[in-house]
Amino acid sequence: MSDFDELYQEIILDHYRRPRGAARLDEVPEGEIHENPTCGDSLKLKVEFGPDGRIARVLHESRGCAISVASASMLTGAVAGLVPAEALSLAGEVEAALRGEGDDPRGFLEGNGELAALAGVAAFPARVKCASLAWRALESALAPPPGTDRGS
Amino acid sequence: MSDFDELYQEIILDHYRRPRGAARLDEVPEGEIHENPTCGDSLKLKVEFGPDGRIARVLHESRGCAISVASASMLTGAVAGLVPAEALSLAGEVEAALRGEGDDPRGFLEGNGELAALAGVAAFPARVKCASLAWRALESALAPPPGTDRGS
Amino acid sequence: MSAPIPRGAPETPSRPDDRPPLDPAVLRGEFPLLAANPDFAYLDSAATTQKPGAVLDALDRFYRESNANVHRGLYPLAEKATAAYEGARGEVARFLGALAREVVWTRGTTESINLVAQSWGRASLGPGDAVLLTGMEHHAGLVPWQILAAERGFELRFLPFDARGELELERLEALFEDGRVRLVGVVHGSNVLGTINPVERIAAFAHERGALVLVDAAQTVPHRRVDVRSLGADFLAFSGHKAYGPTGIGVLWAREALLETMPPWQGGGDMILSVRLEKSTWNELPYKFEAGTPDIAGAVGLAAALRWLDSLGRDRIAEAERSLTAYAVGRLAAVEGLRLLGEPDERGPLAAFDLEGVHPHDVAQFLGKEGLAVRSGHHCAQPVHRELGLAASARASFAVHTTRDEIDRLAEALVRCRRYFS
Amino acid sequence: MSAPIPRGAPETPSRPDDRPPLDPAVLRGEFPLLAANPDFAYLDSAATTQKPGAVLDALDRFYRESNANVHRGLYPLAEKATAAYEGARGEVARFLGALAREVVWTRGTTESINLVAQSWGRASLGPGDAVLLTGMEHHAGLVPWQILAAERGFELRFLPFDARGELELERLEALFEDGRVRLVGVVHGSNVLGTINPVERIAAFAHERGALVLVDAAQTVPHRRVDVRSLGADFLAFSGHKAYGPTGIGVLWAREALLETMPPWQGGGDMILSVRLEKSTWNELPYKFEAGTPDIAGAVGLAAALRWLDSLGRDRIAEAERSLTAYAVGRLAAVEGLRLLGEPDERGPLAAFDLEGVHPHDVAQFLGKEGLAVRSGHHCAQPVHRELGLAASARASFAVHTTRDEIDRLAEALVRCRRYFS
Ligand SMILES: Cc1ncc(COP(=O)(O)O)c(C=O)c1O
Ligand SMILES: Cc1ncc(COP(=O)(O)O)c(C=O)c1O
Repeated sequence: MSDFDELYQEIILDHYRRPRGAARLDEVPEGEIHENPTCGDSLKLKVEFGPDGRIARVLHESRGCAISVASASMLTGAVAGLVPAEALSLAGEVEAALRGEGDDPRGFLEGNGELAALAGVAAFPARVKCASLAWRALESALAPPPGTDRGS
Repeated sequence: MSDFDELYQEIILDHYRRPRGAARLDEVPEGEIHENPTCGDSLKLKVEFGPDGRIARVLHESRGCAISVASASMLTGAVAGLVPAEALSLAGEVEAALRGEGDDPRGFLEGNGELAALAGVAAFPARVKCASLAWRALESALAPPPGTDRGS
Repeated sequence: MSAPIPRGAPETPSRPDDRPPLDPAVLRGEFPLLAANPDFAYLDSAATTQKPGAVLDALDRFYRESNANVHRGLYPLAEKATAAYEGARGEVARFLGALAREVVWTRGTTESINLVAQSWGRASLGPGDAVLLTGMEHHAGLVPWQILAAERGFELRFLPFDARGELELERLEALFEDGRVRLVGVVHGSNVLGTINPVERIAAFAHERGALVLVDAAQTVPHRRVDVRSLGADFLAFSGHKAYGPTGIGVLWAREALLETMPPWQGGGDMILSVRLEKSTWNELPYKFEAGTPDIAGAVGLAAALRWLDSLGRDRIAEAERSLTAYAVGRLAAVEGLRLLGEPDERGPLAAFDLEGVHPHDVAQFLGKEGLAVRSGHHCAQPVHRELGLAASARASFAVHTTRDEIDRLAEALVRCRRYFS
Repeated sequence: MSAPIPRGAPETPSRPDDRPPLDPAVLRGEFPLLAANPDFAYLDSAATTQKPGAVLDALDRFYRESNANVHRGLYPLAEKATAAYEGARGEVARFLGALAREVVWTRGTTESINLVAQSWGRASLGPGDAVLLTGMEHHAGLVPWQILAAERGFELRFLPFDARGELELERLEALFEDGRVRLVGVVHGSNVLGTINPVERIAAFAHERGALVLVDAAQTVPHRRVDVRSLGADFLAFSGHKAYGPTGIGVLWAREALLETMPPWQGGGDMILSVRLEKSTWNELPYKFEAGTPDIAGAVGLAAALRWLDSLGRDRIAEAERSLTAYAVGRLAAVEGLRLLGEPDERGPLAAFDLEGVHPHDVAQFLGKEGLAVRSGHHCAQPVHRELGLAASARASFAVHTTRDEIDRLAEALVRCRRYFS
């Protein structure tokens, strides 16, 4: 399988064409929209909690490429049922793995269900931002940083 | 004769060792000191007029290299007896000839007495400023430009 | 500052160039990177150009034969370096129809515009003033003014463009009405819409009303004649790396009288006349604006690039690229689901587009694997995209080496790309 | 901003280098310009260094194999360019013992210091504040603060040096007494006196009193280990062209926490996160400070130069140059009528001098014709010369390729030179 084919695996294209958790999120204020400075893509994300404090549902409005939409879509499945601390830790690990960091980034993703499909991203450094966008948005939804105007 | 030997002709070295018109000019105010930004060399210049309005004498206090001191020294002889307009015009022509500009810069200098010795300067663009310093100082002594902080 | 500045003469009036048209396939051979990769179609020259061998040789030769610091050395090698460096300035001046003392070296278009904003702008603009920009400026032509406006409290105004990507010149009257506009910043060739803007008309209009005109010529200098006097510019900026020259070097040209009045921007060596611990005085033009050791080799390389452009003939280049661009526009417009951004009367050699249902990132990635290099993103022109209702676009841009065959490959790949992602 | 930033690891602790000492005569062969001119003694490396073949090859290879604009391209060539460019940043970080996100590319030392003044300084300094500089700063370390002081109304203070060319550290206490000093600017190696200043001690003193420390390392990075953490610097600047790299590229390093708080300086592409017509937001570090297309090839070339330095071994370089410099000082001091400027405890590889009765211009011109390249002038350090009662001096400066034979030729020529002009 070529790098390209691994990047755009069928499962990625499927999540892109039919994103899970997609919604219109007009209520998300401008300041909380996440942008990818390379392309101006944007992503709004909303986390709903259950009475047990666990993540019940994640909704997102993604305006982006196949990789960023698929990543957001897969995120919704991956974090449902987690407590915030678990979700934050997963996000950190996924981002590191996307950058190709850690002992066995590919092994980590492949051990995480559908996220395995993101293992091809590391071969394309320019796309790491695309795949990370939703995870960064999740991090700031769960732990909003003190008022900052930096890129995430 | 090599370029170097032409630059430092005996007549140049003679003017350098025994500069004509050299004087202490403590009365020249700081703002009228001319500087060569390459080396921090400085030159003060004073023009004295006769009753006929002609240049009676030029005095200079030169702190500089052989070329700049010799040029100032030769200037004193070259402009004595001229009216200001003639001196200004000569200064303009000398500066152009030093830069190697005009139809026959070498011929011009060689037709002007001792100034002929400056003909070797054009081969050393970095020394044109040295040789021009006194002439520029003369120009601003005769026609001080409106308050400016530019290099000469 | 030792070497005399060569004088740039106004460009000789253009004689019709009766050489045969340029052949892109032959010119490809002059670019080592392209010659080594015969199947690679580089369609991203608007981002940066590939470099002809003549430029690489000039760079390398400078370091091998003439390398020394400039202006302050008296030994022969330093004189050689200074002559090469100041000679390059003279060549830029000639290329633009300007004087050498009006040519200030910078890193590129971006630094040139920042220099104008931070030197001229900071000294000249305040509350009650306005700067008029077009709605199609590159970020380089916009953000420096935003930063300064926040500091100095002047107003930014915008001249919008219409659906075809043409500036709405009829609005100028109203924008100038209150007499506050002090500067107009206008991109000569838009890097997204392709529009070649009527700078001459805008400049005439602005000058009648006492405003200065800054021209961003990053996308035109490599492709057509750009003469600062006939444009009527007061400031003009371009980048070497987009004009077949090296990275790291660019030019700010400004009218001598303006440069004279402007305060220096950066402080350091070479820009001074005299330095005391408490106060310094400034050097003459253009050195007042050139603090520190400049990109000497870059200047020499840029001059080699402009010489190379002139050897091809700027009118021949413009003609060859005009015809190639018309062909490309036709081929692209015929791709189903493809929308071109902008349909200007006169288009520079580039075409940005939206492919229905496929994100520009995915377009570029797909084309990349097929050996077609196009750019995707907002091309540092977010407001243009926002105006068009897009976040980003894909862009193919052309140069003297672009062939019709490459355009055909592009159009065909786009058809396949759309199929792949839908 | 797409590529992940490689992390610079703190330098590995220095192991003693047990390779044989460097042989300058052999190293000469690695410099194409010197190899082609066997009788030419280049004694002006403090102004700019000659370039080893390894650097020229890296530059040329970049343009032939990897040239594309960075950060915004998705096709393979653009990824290659971005990887080379960000890889170079990582190498600079490792070289300095810093993090890659703390490394900002500039044109050179001068631009780096201007960036600190105009970003950090403009936002942080005002009436009642003081900036403390040493009396031996290069104009690059002085003039940017003079310009800003005139604008912002803060005070400049100076730490003088003594007759030997050593900073009078015992005066620090008094200079800091009123608690107004916010920043100390100190040149690590003086380009005239040769003094290596005790930056570590000054930094510790300043930090205890709440002041920041900016280090001008233009004359030390090429010659010895420079580790930003062990120096205790907050900002550090150097130039590629003085460290065997290309012209047009340099570095500002600053502590991450400082860079975070500083406003951007230049506006344009790449430094933004998002741009609307009326307002923009800034990108993450270090891109916030890098507007426009950078000198991509220059960065790659500088990394090649640092790699080349590391392959020789920085401790071996320091040792070889220390011994060569000691030899030179001895030979020069023995020339009748020659006065060395400065007799510091620790001297970088350079010696400026005054030759009785001969103006430095004439010295340099005379030596130039003998194939000896030395610099004359104020070396962009007018206040130092004024302090010494001189307008200018001549300076010989050394590098890894300088031989004892060249020093002998220099000393002999100086004797003849004095005879010629007296
Ligand atoms: C100590 C010192 N600081 C700063 C500079 C300025 O460096 P650049 O001209 O590369 O900006 C120099 C070199 O001229 C120097 O020697
Ligand atoms: C129209 C226009 N202006 C300015 C720029 C900025 O040029 P640079 O990045 O070389 O400073 C570009 C290129 O990106 C451009 O296309």
